[in-house]
Amino acid sequence: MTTAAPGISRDRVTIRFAGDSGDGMQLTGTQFTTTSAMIGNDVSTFPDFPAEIRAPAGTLPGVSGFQIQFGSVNIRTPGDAPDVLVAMNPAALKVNLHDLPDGATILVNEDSFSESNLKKAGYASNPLEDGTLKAFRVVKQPITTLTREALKEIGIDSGSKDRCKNLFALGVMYWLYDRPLEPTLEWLSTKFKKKPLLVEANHIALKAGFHFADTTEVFTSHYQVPAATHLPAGEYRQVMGNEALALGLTTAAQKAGLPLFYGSYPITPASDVLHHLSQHKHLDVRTFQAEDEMAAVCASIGAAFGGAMAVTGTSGPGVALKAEAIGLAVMIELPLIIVNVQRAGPSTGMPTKTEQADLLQVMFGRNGESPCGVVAPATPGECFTLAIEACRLALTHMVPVFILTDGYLANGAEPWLLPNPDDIPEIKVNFITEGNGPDGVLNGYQHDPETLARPWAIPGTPGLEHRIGGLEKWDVTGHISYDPENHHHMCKLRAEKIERMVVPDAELIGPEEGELLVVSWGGTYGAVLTAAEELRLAGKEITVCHLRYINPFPKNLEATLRKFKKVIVPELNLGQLCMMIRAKFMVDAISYPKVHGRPFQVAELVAKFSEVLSD
Amino acid sequence: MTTAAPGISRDRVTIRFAGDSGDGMQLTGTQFTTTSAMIGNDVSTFPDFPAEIRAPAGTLPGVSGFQIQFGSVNIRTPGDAPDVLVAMNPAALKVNLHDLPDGATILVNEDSFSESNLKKAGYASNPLEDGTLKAFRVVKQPITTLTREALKEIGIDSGSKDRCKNLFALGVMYWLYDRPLEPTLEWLSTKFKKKPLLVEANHIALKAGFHFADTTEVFTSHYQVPAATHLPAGEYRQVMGNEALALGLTTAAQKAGLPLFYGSYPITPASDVLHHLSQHKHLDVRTFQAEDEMAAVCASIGAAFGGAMAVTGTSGPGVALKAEAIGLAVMIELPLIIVNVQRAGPSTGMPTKTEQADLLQVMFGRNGESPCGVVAPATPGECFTLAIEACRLALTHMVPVFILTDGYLANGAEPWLLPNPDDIPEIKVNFITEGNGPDGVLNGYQHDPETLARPWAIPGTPGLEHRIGGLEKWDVTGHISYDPENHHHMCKLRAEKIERMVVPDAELIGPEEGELLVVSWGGTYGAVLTAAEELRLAGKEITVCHLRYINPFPKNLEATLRKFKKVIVPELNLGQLCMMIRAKFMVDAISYPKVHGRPFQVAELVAKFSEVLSD
Amino acid sequence: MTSAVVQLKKKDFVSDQDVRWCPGCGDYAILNAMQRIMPELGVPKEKIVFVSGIGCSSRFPYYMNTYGFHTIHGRAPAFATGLKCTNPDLTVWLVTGDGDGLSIGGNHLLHVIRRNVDINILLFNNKIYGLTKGQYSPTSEVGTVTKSTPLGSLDRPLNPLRFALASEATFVARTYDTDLKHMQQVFKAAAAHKGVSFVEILQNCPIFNDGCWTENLAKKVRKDKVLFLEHGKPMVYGADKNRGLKLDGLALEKTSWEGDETPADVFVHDSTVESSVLATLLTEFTDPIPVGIFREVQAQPYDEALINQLDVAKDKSKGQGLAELYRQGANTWTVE
Amino acid sequence: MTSAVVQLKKKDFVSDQDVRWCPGCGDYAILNAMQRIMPELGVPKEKIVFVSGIGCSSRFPYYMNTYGFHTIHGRAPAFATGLKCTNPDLTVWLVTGDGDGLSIGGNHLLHVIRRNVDINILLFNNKIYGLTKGQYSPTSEVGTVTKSTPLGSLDRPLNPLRFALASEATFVARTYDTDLKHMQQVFKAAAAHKGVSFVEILQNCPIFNDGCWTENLAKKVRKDKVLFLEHGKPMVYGADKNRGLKLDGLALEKTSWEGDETPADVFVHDSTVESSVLATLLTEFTDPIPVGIFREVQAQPYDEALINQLDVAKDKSKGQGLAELYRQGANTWTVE
Ligand SMILES: Cc1ncc(C[n+]2csc(CCOP(=O)(O)OP(=O)(O)O)c2C)c(N)n1
Ligand SMILES: Cc1ncc(C[n+]2csc(CCOP(=O)(O)OP(=O)(O)O)c2C)c(N)n1
Ligand code: SF4
Ligand code: SF4
Ligand SMILES: [Mg+2]
Ligand SMILES: [Mg+2]
Repeated sequence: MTTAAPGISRDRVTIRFAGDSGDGMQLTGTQFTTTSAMIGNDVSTFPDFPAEIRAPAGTLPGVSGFQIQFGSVNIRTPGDAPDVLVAMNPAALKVNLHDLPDGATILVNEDSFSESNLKKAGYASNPLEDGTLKAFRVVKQPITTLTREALKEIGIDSGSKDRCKNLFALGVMYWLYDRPLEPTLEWLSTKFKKKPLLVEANHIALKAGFHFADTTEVFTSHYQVPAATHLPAGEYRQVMGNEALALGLTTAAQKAGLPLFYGSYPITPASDVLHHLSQHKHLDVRTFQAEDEMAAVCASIGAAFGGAMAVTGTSGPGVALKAEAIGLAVMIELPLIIVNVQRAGPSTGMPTKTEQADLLQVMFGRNGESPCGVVAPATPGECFTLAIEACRLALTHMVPVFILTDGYLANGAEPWLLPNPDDIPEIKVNFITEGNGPDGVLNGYQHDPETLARPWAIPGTPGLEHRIGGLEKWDVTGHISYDPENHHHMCKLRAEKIERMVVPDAELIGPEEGELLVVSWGGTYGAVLTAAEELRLAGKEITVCHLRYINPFPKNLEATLRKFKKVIVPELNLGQLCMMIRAKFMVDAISYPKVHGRPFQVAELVAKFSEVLSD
Repeated sequence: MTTAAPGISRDRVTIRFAGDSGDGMQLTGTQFTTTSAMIGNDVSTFPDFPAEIRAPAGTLPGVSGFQIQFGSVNIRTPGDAPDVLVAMNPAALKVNLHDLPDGATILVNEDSFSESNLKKAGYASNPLEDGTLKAFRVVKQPITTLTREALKEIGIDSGSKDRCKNLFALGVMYWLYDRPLEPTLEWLSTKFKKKPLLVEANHIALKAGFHFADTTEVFTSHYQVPAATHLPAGEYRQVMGNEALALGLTTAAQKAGLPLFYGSYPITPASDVLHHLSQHKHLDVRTFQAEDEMAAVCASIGAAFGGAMAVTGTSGPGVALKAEAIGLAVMIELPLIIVNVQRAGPSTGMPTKTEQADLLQVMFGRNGESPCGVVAPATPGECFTLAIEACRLALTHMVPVFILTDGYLANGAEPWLLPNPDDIPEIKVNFITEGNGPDGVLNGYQHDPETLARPWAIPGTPGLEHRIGGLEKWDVTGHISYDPENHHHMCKLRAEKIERMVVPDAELIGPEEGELLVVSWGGTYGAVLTAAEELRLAGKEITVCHLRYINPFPKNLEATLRKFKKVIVPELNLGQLCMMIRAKFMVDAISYPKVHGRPFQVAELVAKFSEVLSD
Repeated sequence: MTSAVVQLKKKDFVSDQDVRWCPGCGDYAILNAMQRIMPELGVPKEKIVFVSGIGCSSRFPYYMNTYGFHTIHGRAPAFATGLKCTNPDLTVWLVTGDGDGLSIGGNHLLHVIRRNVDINILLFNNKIYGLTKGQYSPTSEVGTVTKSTPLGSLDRPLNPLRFALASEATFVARTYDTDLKHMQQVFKAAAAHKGVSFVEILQNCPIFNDGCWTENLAKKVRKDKVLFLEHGKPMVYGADKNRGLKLDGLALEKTSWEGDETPADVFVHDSTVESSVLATLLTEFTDPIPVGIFREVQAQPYDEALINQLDVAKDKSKGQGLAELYRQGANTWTVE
Repeated sequence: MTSAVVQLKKKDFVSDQDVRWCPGCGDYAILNAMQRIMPELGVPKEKIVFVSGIGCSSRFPYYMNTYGFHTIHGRAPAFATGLKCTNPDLTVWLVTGDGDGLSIGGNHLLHVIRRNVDINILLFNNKIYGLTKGQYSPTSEVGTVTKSTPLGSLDRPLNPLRFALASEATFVARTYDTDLKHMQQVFKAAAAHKGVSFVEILQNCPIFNDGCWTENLAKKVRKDKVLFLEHGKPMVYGADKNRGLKLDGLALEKTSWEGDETPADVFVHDSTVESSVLATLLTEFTDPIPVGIFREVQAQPYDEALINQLDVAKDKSKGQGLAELYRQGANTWTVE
């Protein structure tokens, strides 16, 4: 976007708020997003917090950012590069500058460009003056001063006044993109219900920013981004991936008529799932903050043994710690959901950054042959749907199922059409209440011929007293067995259980055969789709096959792969899905690996796909 | 073997001792093996103990077995099926009977076939009388009575007398295969040094067995198995895999001039490595029995940080628990050896049984992209050589390296030509004692251009004080970095370190190109080689490529794979190496998976290879 | 199908599995004691679950004809917690060993105890790793020679009861494998306690650590080397009941007397004091070794408190369901 | 290159890394105290290692210009053990938090303490998970409302010192972030102790648990709510030094008096008694809260004992090398 002509209508815009951790950028971004969504835009967001610890004010590691793409068209990513950057201090400018395209607009809080702040940001001279920003349209305003001025009548301390400056900046942006103030005004009234002075101060700051932009001529024009027309009718809200996941899990348990048990140990970026679920207690959700990840998963397996819809959630390092116990769940054939909100590794890695490098870990990271189901939502909202799907699969086949999301999905948000709970089908549970063997005895490992599920005989059921454990089992009876043939049979049976899962065919976007097939999975969906669309519009033959089910693969995958001359697999890892596809289907798929700790940019995908197409 | 003609010479014989856990079968088998080796036979053994807990005497789960193949030719496996079974009680007979080929000889202790023992073994009628054994040559003798009789003059209690019956049986076997008694007599003298009466009793029992067989005519003939001629000259001993591994680790540390630190938590079948190393203290070996596997690996990494040759050892479930910490070792680029003595999984599985199903776990079982080296010895004796190799690779490249063995290698034994320590090359260590950066500062992540090793600056070195940890590092400086490009670069660099390892080309046994290539790894070596040899003798075109290095693969693997019409990968898992090969080389390798909890039989491999060859 | 509780007998609690401990193992007696008290608890079989980790001791569930879960090494407390949170109605027994419970599982044991989850924990202490064939354990004395410590172990042993007390255990007791009656008493008291019950059982492993408790428990010395604690009773022991413990400053000292009358200064055991100091003091004794109930205080169990929270939340929510949940805390808008 | 120990100053121990704790975090003061005492220890910089787990507190090593190892969550004790066994000459400090040390790391902390590895452990207790943005921790009181416990936490808190005592700690102390002088004293005493030293530091987290210690430590109340333990001195506290503790049976009771003379029945602190009962008793107090050294007894450190074993083994082996090792305990034979 350039701000050349006045009154222009845009079909999509990307903006980024950036400031110090204490500057309230996440709040500002969220408000902009909600308002945009409420006026009918499609939106997608990408919050980018600093590393775990709050750095001292003004430093580079302390910078917090929030990017939003909003539009009247289908918005699938938070945007590659911002049209507008709001930079609340020099550090925020410095950290974000390299992401800006030439001609982008930068709104800076001039007040913060003090000598000491410049130094903290590592600027030798003032970038507002030394020509650093000549490629951009810079709008510098003394936002702090203006905010103080607007609030001079309000009886709160000056620290509290200064903390309102983000709302001033938000007001400016609301004017620039012609957004109503009411949703934010209302939200503020609720949030500070108990502190009326703060409500007033924030209201004034927001309005002041809006009016300031309106009356001064700092921007030559403002923009309209009309409501999107592709969104189905209905009631919407914003939802982030972790919250959608929590809602999905609770829904699944309700639909199965089971209590939900969620055992977890806090870890970035998965903790919010625990936080959300701990607010669902009225729907029989039992959250357990365990002493560590091993206790979390084991408690969940204990709950599964007891007949709960058992879930455990964590991020990659936590999955490593849970591996041994997940192997037990495989062996005892109990339903279990393991949520892995991936983050950048190896080891502690870059814990606040996103990545997809745990796929092979969840596939193979256990001793012995211990197959689990694996599903991967493509968008924040889909975390809801696939959480339900994962529960259905786990309960139907009596197996552990992984849900693989990532930091990008977890914290990203999108408009979510509220489902009608009545439309969501019930989930059948394999409880058994009477002996299924000779003389009414329990055959605990009598497998259903279709699903290969074993019966779920939970403690409390008279007459079905039995013992299970991690030692190999005789098929049918479930007693301990060291028999060679039986072991081979059981290993294959456990693998077959996963193969038997009924999962929908993979969605194909684009022609059903042709030049180039892009196989993607998880949170890269939006970027991959947008890139492919762009290329198709440019006349290229390119199709996307996005996988939401990875173990088992959808049945149509093999045939699909064989219908294209080339196959490329873009992933935020060093080629993990690609390896699985090559091994399984003997298709010479090309890997496009990226481990930057952040989502794909549409542009880099377009470039890579074009290159492969023209090779 | 059939016992048709007298005085026959055999080039290979397989016998199995089986009895109750308390019957001393492991001791008996070991003595037979040692004696055979000492008279020049090549030998290979397979002990098969009952599950972890001692079952009550006389029951099926209490049966303990020990199989030996010995011969004048190259003996690479413990043999498929025993020529002779020694069965000390009905349970031992029942458990082992189905492994016997028609015509095999069974020596049974008639005394133990009491009604109660028959019942414990689940025999409705006496198999010695009901025709069950009609396909076999049964030699039934009242071994208990005969032993008591022989010992009637000795002043020890009758329990102790009865415990000598295994030596009576051993004496019989020594006569049958024309073995000297002296080695065992001497061994007994040392073992019971402090109990002369026991020495005497055991000596008498052994001799009594020998003379009994000599004078009575229970066997129509006895056999000679001449000394092997293919064994290189030198001093030999028997060695089991776990012991060889311990010796190799200690040797490597000495050759690198470092203390050896071994952190471990007991687990079957890896505990013996700890037991052996704890006897190497005089060679600066520090063993640490940790509170759990996580503490074991973390203590080892702490030791590596401190400059030790750090090793941690366990079996599959323990590797699962160590996964998180191994990721840290990858990130901090310190040398670390992880020993995985594989056992049958998943979960607790069949802990005393062998399997190769942890390959993908050690390759991929950690969060994020965290590559490690992987080596796999082919025989018990090779555990020594590859332990040294693994240490060399870890120290040269500053990376974690897995040694994958299994229960079969760990407890199996073979004659081992004692190495001359002086012939083993020293191992260079990357210690740094002065700053390598500007102003004498430490660049902790300055990678060697060839090996990609980083310098090892250990605490205690003046001037090199620095901090490391699990967060992503800037290349060169080693400071914390959240930079996207650097992260991608470092992920690739860590992978490249493994690729840079210089490993020998894979050994090819058979023609260099042709019909069928068998790619095998680890402990299946002997069986695969023997099967292929058998087929080659029968005129088939078949070659074996046995991998001792799995990450990285030997450089000649790819070219080799492409020179054969068909490739088959036999493994004691559901196709793990096969998957890696297919993915990496796009070679449509056929998997021959077997998860029986026991080694391949030569015959089943011959059958499968023939089938593939004639397809 | 319902089960008639009243008629249950010991044999109803014997499972169809062959018992696979070594001949002479102390675990047999413990199993026997447990099977004997089962019918007396008045709990139907199907409501009883035995959970264990890995170890010889952890085979226990296989032999009980109740529900049973032989989990993985050291983690039984976590499994039991999840199970109780799912169904607080169940009577859950947790069987662990000195290795399973205090080595790999120390952390989970600590936390299940401090949470006061309403389960009964039995720690079989044979001061050795039995199942892995004889390595020293966290309760082995310094200098113990085992397969992994040919020159003697270096680590100072833990005292399981002191550990449990520091973990804020509400019920702490000790018994031993050769006293069937005492075991039964202690097990029944543990079962009766609401909240976590922690019981150390001194157990012999004839194969790898034979005689590990004979110093106190050998028939000949037992009377003089064991102190049977009884709430409200003076701390008297000895074959002739003429020895005892009395307070001296912050210590308990041994004392003895002639005649039948117990002196007034012999300390009277009180297992119900809130402070854990007396119990801690008693754990320091090895001669005589105290057995019986060290401590027994009341606190709300975790599982009960959890269910209370659910109930309160349900009440407050006034029947709100999924539809309301989807809107909870969010702004919504409508696309026409 | 050698370093001249005598001339080191506080600034020599300040690393080049920007300190990244929140403004006002108690960790700053602790760092300050540590950097101040460093030169006084007489240990060259290169022989000092700070090892930590994960948490705000565990960032500590980055700010010390010594060797440092920021490991993984909860496992620092194990890393420190391996390091000390490799090089017992090093002075190793272990920094952990209430979550890192008592939640995920409880087992390792227990075992490193019972082994008496010669390291100094600092547990920063802010009763919250700081780094993961505010969930309750094992030291949080029942009913604590956090992100993960909107209706209040249910688990009963652990007392870190009681935990350390039950783990057989040989040195146990407590200090707090707002008393620079006291912290320095305690740190120096910890450093001087041979064997494991365990120090709890009461620390404020202004962001997620502000004021978690104000009940005792707020300037206004501090004098009346803190008891400074000193070995050999009576347990006296209060702004006017006219309050104290005296023994009553097995309990310590509060007492107060008029005038300057401390009554004779005020209990005299003895940190060197072998029994851990007095120290345990003191851990039960929260008003006043005792700080200072609770317990300090001698025992051989694990790392020292390990090296002794190696030495003995070397002596015994009389220079046997690899060639002899290969033959150790085996029959050999010769193939010609
Ligand atoms: C993860 C894991 N590590 C190690 C083991 C091996 N292991 C099984 S039981 C055991 C110790 C058992 O000791 P204890 O708990 O005292 O039980 P006991 O056999 O003495 O009754 C060990 C180390 C295992 N099964 N799993
Ligand atoms: C295996 C693993 N699980 C979880 C986490 C997330 N995590 C990091 S620090 C922490 C708790 C920190 O609390 P505490 O030790 O009290 O330190 P504080 O931040 O309060 O100083 C958690 C749960 C992690 N880093 N690794
Ligand atoms: S090894 Fe010891 S504890 Fe285990 S069953 Fe045998 S006697 Fe009992
Ligand atoms: S979150 Fe709390 S403990 Fe962590 S740095 Fe900030 S103030 Fe300190
Ligand atoms: Mg034990
Ligand atoms: Mg904390």
